[in-house]
Amino acid sequence: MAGPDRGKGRSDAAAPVIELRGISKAFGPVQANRDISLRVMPGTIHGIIGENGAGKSTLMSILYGFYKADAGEIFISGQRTEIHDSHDAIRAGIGMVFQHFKLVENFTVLENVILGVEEGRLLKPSLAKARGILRKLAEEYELNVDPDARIEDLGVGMKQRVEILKALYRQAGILILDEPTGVLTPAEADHLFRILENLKSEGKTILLITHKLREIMAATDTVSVMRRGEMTATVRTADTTPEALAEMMVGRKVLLRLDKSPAKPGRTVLEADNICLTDADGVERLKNVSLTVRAGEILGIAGVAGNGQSHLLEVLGGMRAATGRLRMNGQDIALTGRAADGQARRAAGIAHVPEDRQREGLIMEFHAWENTIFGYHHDPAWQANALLMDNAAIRAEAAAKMARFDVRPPNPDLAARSFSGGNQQKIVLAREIERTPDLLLVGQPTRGVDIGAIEFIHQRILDLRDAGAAVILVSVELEEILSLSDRIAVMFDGRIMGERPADQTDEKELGLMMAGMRTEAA
Amino acid sequence: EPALVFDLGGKFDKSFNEAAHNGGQRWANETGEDYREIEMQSEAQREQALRRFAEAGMNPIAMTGFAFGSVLEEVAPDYPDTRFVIIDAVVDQPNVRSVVFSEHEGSYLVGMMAAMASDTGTVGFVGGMDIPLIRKFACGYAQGVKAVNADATVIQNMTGTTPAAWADPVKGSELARAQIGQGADVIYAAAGSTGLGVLQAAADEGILGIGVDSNQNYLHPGHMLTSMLKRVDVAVYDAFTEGADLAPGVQVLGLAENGIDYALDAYNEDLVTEEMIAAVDAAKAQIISGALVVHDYMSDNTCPVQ
Amino acid sequence: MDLATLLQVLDSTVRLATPLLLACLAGLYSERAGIFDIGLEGKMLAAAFLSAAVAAVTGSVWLGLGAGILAALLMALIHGLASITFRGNQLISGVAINFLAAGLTVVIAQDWFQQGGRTPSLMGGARFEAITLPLAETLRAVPVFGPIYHDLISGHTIPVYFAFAMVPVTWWVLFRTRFGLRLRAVGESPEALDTAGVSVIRTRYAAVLICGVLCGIAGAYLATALQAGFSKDMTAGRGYIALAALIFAKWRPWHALMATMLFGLLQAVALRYQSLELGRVTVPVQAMDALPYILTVVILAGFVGRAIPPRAGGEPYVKER
Amino acid sequence: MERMPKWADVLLIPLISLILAFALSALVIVAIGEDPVNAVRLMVTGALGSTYGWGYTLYYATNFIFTGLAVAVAFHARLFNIGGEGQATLGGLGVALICLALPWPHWGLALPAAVIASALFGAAWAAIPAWLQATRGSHIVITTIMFNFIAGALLNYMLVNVMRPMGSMDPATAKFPEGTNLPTLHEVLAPIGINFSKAAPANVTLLIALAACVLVWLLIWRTRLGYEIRALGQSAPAAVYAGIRPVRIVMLAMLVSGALAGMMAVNNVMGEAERLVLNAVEGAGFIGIAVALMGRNHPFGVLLAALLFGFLYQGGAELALWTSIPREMIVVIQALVILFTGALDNMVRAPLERAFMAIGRGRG
Ligand SMILES: Nc1ncnc2c1ncn2[C@@H]1O[C@H](COP(=O)(O)OP(=O)(O)OP(=O)(O)O)[C@@H](O)[C@H]1O
Ligand SMILES: Nc1ncnc2c1ncn2[C@@H]1O[C@H](COP(=O)(O)OP(=O)(O)OP(=O)(O)O)[C@@H](O)[C@H]1O
Ligand SMILES: [Mg+2]
Ligand SMILES: [Mg+2]
Repeated sequence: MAGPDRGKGRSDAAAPVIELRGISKAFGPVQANRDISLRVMPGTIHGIIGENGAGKSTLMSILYGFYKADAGEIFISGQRTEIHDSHDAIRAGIGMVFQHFKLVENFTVLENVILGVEEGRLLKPSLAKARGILRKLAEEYELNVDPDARIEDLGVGMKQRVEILKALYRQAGILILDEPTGVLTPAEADHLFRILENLKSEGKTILLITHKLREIMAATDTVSVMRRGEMTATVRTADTTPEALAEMMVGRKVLLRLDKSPAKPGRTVLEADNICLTDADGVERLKNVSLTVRAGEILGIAGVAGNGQSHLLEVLGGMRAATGRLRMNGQDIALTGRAADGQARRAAGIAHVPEDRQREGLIMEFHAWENTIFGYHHDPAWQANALLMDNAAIRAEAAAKMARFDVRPPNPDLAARSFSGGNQQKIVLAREIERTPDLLLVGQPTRGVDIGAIEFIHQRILDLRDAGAAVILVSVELEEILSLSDRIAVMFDGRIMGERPADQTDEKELGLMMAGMRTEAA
Repeated sequence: EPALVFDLGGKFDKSFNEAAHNGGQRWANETGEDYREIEMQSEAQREQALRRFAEAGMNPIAMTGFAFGSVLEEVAPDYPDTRFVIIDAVVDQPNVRSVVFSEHEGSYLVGMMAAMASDTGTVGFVGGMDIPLIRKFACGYAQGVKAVNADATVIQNMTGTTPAAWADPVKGSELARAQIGQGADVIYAAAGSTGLGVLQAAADEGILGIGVDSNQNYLHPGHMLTSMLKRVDVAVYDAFTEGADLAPGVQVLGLAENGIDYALDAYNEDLVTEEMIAAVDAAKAQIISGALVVHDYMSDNTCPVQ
Repeated sequence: MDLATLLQVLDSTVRLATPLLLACLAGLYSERAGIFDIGLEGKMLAAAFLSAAVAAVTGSVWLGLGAGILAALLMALIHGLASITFRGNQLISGVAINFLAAGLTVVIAQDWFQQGGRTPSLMGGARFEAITLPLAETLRAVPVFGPIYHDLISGHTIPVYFAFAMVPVTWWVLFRTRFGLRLRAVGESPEALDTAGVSVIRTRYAAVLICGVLCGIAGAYLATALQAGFSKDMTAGRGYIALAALIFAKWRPWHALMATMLFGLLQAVALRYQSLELGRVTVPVQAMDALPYILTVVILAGFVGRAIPPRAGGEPYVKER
Repeated sequence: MERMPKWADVLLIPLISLILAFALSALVIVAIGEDPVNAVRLMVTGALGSTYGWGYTLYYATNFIFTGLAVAVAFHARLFNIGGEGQATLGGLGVALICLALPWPHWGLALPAAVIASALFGAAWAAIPAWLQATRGSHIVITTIMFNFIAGALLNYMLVNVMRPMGSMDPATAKFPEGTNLPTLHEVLAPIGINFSKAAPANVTLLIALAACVLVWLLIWRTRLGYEIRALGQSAPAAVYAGIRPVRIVMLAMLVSGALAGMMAVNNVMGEAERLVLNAVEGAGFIGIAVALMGRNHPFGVLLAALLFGFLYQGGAELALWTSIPREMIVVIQALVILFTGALDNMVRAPLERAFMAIGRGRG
């Protein structure tokens, strides 16, 4: 049951509505939060920024009772509050919209909203009551959703609304939103921010988590910065600048431009014509995508997450069947059937650094040395004879590769799981780049990677380009796209919206295209 | 020290195996000596059980059931100094005694009683595994029924085609219910512990059951017409008594040898009329004297009556 | 086939379908809550044993029933401990429970009663008696309906009526109550339930324990109603058939009734006829024995309407990656 | 950073689980009024105290090596094959058909033929569940359970209606011809001066089982196929990324698994019974699960676990003979081993992991 109107932020302005003291949380060997303290004032929008893996989600999940902190205290409206589970958090007036939605896919909106706060043992009265309240909330906050729709039939924007409605239905005075805009178009994001303003004017407190500086500057009153599990600073938004925030986020001056020589594009390496893809659920993911890449250039593909970039990369890498036409070095390449798998692509000279190294790029339980041939395990060089593999040779070569790519520790006998994210990524890169492919596909090369490794990885990609390889780079980080690419294509809703030379465009123009707006080249 | 090996139905099937068990117990009680016993859990265990006992020096080793036949054929030559007794099958080895019974004779007698006790003129038979041996029971039974009432109907069902048919009381009771549905008011169960289900259903539905092998009259007093006794206990008792130097060869036990009989005791005396006893005892005498020959199904795999 | 024979076959179908139905509904609660359960067989077996043992000793079938439920609950608790608390593999836990029951029942029965792993036969009040519904005799003469009422509907034991009543009850609980909503939610998306402030662990334990209770009744029915006592392995694969029926029913209560009746009918026919003459072809009894399993495979293969299990089924709920 | 040293994972955890399982079993034995120490003594002398005991122990172990390897190979591809029982049943059918089809002159010829037949039949029985899993996503656990029952019905039909010799009441095939009788360990060991019991059924198939261990080890850790099986087992998306075709690997892993389970029939049908009877597998397919879990899916571990279970089986049979502890006691032990090493793994693992982390921190 939703509690009384606690945490509505009616207390005097000096007292924080949320105060965290000394929160720590470890996941096995990973220290996700270390001795974190935070004060949030009532009736404000408080931003929390930090790089991937900084521990933002973990901290918020602790506040919401989803995880249990190893140490630390929580005060709500000045009162020490034990939050053992989400039930306690809800009672304390906290609502949370998770980065990955927590909805029951085959329930209706209504059923999802009442789950956990039903009135009595029977559903009928609860559903009737919820229907009324939902209608009111919808009017109040421009949050229209069909209460009888099944979640699985809704788009991401709608699902997010349901999550917000869930929180409001529970009369949350404190609303946590974890990276709410990652899956939204700029227009949807704008709508969301209007709602947040609205809620703030009602006296509610909002915690907004993001790593997008622009959103922080535009929407928040106060901002806290997290780095590697620690809270490094809390400042008033009006008193700071994006540059300063960026510096706090990564812990040193951020480089803005890579030292990059101009591209010398050569012959055409890859031509894709009218690639179309419909996934297992019948959703069209790629709609007539066509592009070309030439030797010695980097083609960046920008877009809001979920607009087809990942699928495109998977199609090019042979992980999914699609229709259309693909030519590599002038040769046709199968897009469906047996010859359309990763083995065939590798044979054609395509190397692929996948978006999710832990799920796809590596076998986490394999030794590093086994991982250094993953995908190339059919190479005759690794065979001792017709039947058996030459493990000694693989191990020796792995050690050398790891040394060249500065993988730490350089021990090929450790399981991939035991390396940090950045070093895992280096293992993948070493494997793919050292094949000197004609074409390198790279997805989110620096997601969750520390800043030192980012520079190293960027440099390797540029080196490969300078050695004459073609590169297709997919990243949701516009800055990364802008600093690495020679040409930039923008994807929206499974289509390529347009293409720009990197030195003739900027974030603003790309942002418009990412929102589905066609702009003519300047 | 003798040993006794039971077949799949288990030592306490209240029927065939239990009869053997009783024989062993009687011997143990009378002599104060001990014997070893084991129950089979699966087909594949038979050989190990026989060998284990032979290895351990058990002698004689008795086993219940035709299913040991082919295994014994194999094992017996390996242990020439051990005597084996097999019941219900003939194994031609110098150190084996094969005991077979004239079940058709006893079945004939209980068939007569069934026909006399039946009001509907329809009686039932539920057999265990569908093998010639059980058909021998059925055929003897049917002959007895027809001898009393030539117009009677005998409904016959077999439970299955594998040894599992000896241990499926649910199926037994469903078959019995089906026969009752067709009008049967006396049912003869010759099916090991499957028969327990048959007799249970008969008692539940208020008709009469006829037990087999052991005296099963006590199971459902008032609902058990009689039991066809097959004195497996006697066979086992005799074998144990004769001990390590029992005479091999084939032993046929019938009415004449008291190896077969029908049961009359306190549990069924109210159900069995004077007239029944007179008729059955007369037939028994005739069979013993050879004046009446009950056809043995196994002699030619056919039955003169249905 | 005349009406009387048909009624007899159907009558026997009802008797044989009852344990399947109870076990199937038991599995439905558990699997709808995301806990796969291939241990239905073991729970039934444990219940069959303890119910028969206690009924034999006390002479009261109701005490026996209680004991049977207790035995199945114990097994359910082990499954809960393994798959909820210790987040183990639910399939392996189910396999272990089946073996545990198969072994323990015989070991204990042998020690307790010295009858080769059986209990003594149950008599009188130690068994469920068939009950005659009101007016069964009076209406018997009415054509068609009379025999149906008298032979088919009337004259079963209490657990049979209970099992049939559980079908609408289960439907109602699942789709019309708060508990049902939460139970279905935890099987689809435990994190949604967790973040809605409801304990995943408690909800799942509740489901697993209900499963235990129903399996307990199923087992007690086998030993104290369908038969008169416990014998080794007396469930004879019924737990697996119930599981098959559950998949066949796509985890829905009314479909579960249909599926278990179908499988019960197959058993009834296979029990009664050694082989079935269908026109020219003779279907051997082994084919009828195997039919439930074959049908299940066909359903699983998705050629006849795909069975989609609860989405979080089989996976322990783990927050830490 | 590792949470736990490897030796703890492969040795300490199974050992603790085993101790827990045995401790509970001992409790059960005490509860039924028997003496566990005496029980152990009986089991040890019965199973290991004579060449006769060893002969049965090794005979059972041979069965369990095959079924254990079968479960282990499938498990490397994260396929839980509970169908060993059915696959071994079909293997038996294959052996019986081949042994009875030809007048084999010498076992040396019959043996390879039987190995091939049993492997083919076993693999064929695994193929359908595998194919349904690979292409239709039908859960292999459920389909293999169903196939166990279907195999039972099929064998029943074959023995009752097709293969039973004329005039026999037994639902079993005829005796296999002389030329197919495999040498027992007695005959194998006699030339090197060891007098092994003549009565025990352990036979040359044991050597095939040992060879299978080595081959499976090579397959899993030394070949491309093994690499791909393990990769798919660890991460299906990664396998797709690497161009490993899941359908192919699922099929191959299950075919190998089914073939191994089927080959058990060479031991029990051809080596021991020398004819095919109902339920010849006697639950060995299920014991394979316990064996693979105990052996951590490693062929060497499987070998050790199979010996352990061989010992338990022979020892348990002896127990049933000389005490009033029923043979089902082994089933209880088996259940507890599966429960502790499989389902309650975390109960043992979590505290150990914490302990090792604490030690690690203390040192660091
Ligand atoms: N459930 C979990 N189990 C194990 N480790 C986790 C879990 N959740 C997070 N981590 C680890 O804890 C660290 C912090 O993760 P967290 O998700 O809090 O970061 P974040 O700042 O939200 O990152 P992002 O911007 O990518 O969402 C990371 O190293 C992550 O891998
Ligand atoms: N214990 C069980 N009871 C009933 N059905 C089960 C059980 N376990 C598995 N199934 C069956 O397994 C199938 C789905 O299994 P599973 O959940 O492993 O697939 P999945 O992991 O969702 O596969 P994918 O993600 O590749 O689609 C269903 O068809 C279901 O019928
Ligand atoms: Mg996050
Ligand atoms: Mg799944």
